[in-house]
Amino acid sequence: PFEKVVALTNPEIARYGRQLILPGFGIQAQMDLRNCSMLVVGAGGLGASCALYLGAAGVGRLGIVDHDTVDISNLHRQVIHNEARQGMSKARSAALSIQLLNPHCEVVVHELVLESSNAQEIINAYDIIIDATDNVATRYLLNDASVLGQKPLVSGSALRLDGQLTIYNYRGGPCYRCLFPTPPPSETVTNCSDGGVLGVVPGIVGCLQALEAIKIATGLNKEDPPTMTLFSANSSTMFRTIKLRKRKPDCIMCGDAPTITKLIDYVRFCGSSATDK
Amino acid sequence: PFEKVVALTNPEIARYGRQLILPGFGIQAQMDLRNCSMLVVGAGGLGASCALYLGAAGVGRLGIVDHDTVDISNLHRQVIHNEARQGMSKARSAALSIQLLNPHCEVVVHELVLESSNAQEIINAYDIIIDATDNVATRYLLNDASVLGQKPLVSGSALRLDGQLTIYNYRGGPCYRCLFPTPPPSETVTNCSDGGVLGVVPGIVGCLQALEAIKIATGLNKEDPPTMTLFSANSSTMFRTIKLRKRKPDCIMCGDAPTITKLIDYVRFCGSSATDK
Amino acid sequence: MSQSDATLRIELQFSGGMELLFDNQKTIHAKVPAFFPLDTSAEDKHAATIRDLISWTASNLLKERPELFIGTDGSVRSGILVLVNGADWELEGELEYELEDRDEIVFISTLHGG
Amino acid sequence: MSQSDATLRIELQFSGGMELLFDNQKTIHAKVPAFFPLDTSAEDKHAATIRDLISWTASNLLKERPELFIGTDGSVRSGILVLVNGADWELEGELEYELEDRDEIVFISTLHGG
Ligand SMILES: [Zn+2]
Ligand SMILES: [Zn+2]
Repeated sequence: PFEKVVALTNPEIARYGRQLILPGFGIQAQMDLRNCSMLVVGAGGLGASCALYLGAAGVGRLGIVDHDTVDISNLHRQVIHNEARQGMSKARSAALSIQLLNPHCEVVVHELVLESSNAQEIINAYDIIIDATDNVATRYLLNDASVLGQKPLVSGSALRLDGQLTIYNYRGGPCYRCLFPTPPPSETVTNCSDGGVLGVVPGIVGCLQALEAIKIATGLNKEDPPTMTLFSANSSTMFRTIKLRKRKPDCIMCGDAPTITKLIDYVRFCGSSATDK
Repeated sequence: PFEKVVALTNPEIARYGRQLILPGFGIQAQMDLRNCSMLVVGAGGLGASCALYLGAAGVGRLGIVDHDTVDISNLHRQVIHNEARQGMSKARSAALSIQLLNPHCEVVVHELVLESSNAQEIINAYDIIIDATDNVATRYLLNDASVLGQKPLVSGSALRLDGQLTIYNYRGGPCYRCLFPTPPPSETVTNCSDGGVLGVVPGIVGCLQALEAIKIATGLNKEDPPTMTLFSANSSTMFRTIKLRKRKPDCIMCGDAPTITKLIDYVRFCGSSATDK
Repeated sequence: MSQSDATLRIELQFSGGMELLFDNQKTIHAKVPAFFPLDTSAEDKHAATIRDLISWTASNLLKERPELFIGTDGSVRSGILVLVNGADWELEGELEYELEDRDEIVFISTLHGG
Repeated sequence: MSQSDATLRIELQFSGGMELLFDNQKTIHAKVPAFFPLDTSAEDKHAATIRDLISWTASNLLKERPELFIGTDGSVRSGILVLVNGADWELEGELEYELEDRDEIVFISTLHGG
């Protein structure tokens, strides 16, 4: 079990000094981070920057889920790994980098494919869930498990020159199914391996996911309505924030009378699996 | 001297595959990066993410300027360093991390304080200059040297929960002095050591600096008018893009009849030095 | 001006890959008929809605593969989010929203990569 | 309504640390006099400009240390950028820009940290 503390140690105070003197953050927010556990699902392009900055910031326990191993073609964007770690489990490589940066962060390695049989138990053990995955099936799985486990879900995605960021299942906002009740036709789904991606694009989205998770943990975003942030690297206005619907009372997952009450078969539901690449 | 190439090697093709298949990027843009040299001034909060993503992306030569050494209180935001490197030169630590990630990137370490006596020669040796510094005097110095050397300057800054991003001296846009002819009163200037900063904020701005430098090197931003991007981590609309003035014909630095034709004494001009912390 | 000539100036935007279906255009300034159905003999004309805009866009602007844009029920296919003047269309009435002159309508394909 | 009562609704925003001088408010919806100078006996009133807004803001809204907001020439101090409806004020006439009802004026302190 994750043990909470009532005070920071002196080494922690030295390390986090620039956040401790930050107006509107300070010792209380730093304690909130220390006593928070977060799960980063995916140690790829999004997870790389997200997990590095969460580990550095002072999150008490950080879980990393990835079943894949480091490949040379990952390294243009997955800066948490390095060349010597080719073939190593991405979850372990990410954990190693975080430990070198900040040994105060307890990193839990989940070297597995997240699926209906194991997801709920893992998700229930964390306070905030971060969707840094690369496929539709896992996105629905994470949504449903987060709704069932009553966890906020910080969802990021990136492809080519574009990125998207949303917090689902949080403070009366929508879940993923409120926006997208049915999965997209599989021929419309492109991953970074097939569509390509400029490396720094998931880097930017992953940093923003880390920020949103920190804001949830510390209450910095108390008053915000549900939004989606759109990023487009080749537009002259790169970012756009759009106002989203609230939770839909008739959503089959998070609505007033949900018909889904446990995890389903997401591979069948989406017509594609989590390990299609 | 920096040697340009006419083709990528097979290991480079394997590494940058996701960018090579990217529509609107591809082999030509990857070659442009390979044949470009960039100078990142500052290996702190901004330089950490900026240099990591530029090194990963395939920039041929990357210079890193920093005179400082790694301190434990840097590590909540300067994720390119790590705990074992306390006391090591930040420029060397950054170079080490980039080499572990991508040995194809030639990293040049400039372990020094950039000042009037050495800046022009260093800047003239690079194609694109990135201002990732933390003080007013160096910002004016970099501006003036970039104008004199006719180099685009990708300027980022971060403090507390806010960040700012602008490209100066580029395609008819303004230089720093067009916007700010005189330095701010020194009592209004706060650095991250005194004002505090949430670690991921410079992480986000540094990633955006890397992106802008990549866009300049590859021509992705050909049509963009001059803008400044404002970031505010605790606003519900986090990003705002504003339209900037063009180059001012009466600017004493980049105008039609400039009165500054070589670097001046920036410590005296700004009333503060580059090594004040 | 008769009903059949009236048009609305609509700024259509495409993002998240949608633009690839529209000849890589991220923005199209379109003149959209103000009343539907277009058949001039139709007696029961109604003011243009987003439902009409979707089929009009598919017929007049789409360059390829309509099944990647339209769904089975006259709406967009699953996985496309529509924005009306910067807000989720669900806040504006979804398919039944009546277009106004100078509206900005955005079609975003959701991304799943990481 | 007489000239001396007329006001303009101006949305003032503060960022980059400027808000610290205004009681940590990032946005203030202000009713700004439409004509200056304020002295009711003045014969030579002119429509409110940004120059007037700066001194009015300093007198009426600023909570502390005016020297961190105003410069020596009636403008803002060095290192503050002013935006008029989202654009650099230099594009709009700088100090001489005449305010309009519902304008949004932003004061940004430039940041130097990294
Ligand atoms: Zn729902
Ligand atoms: Zn200039």
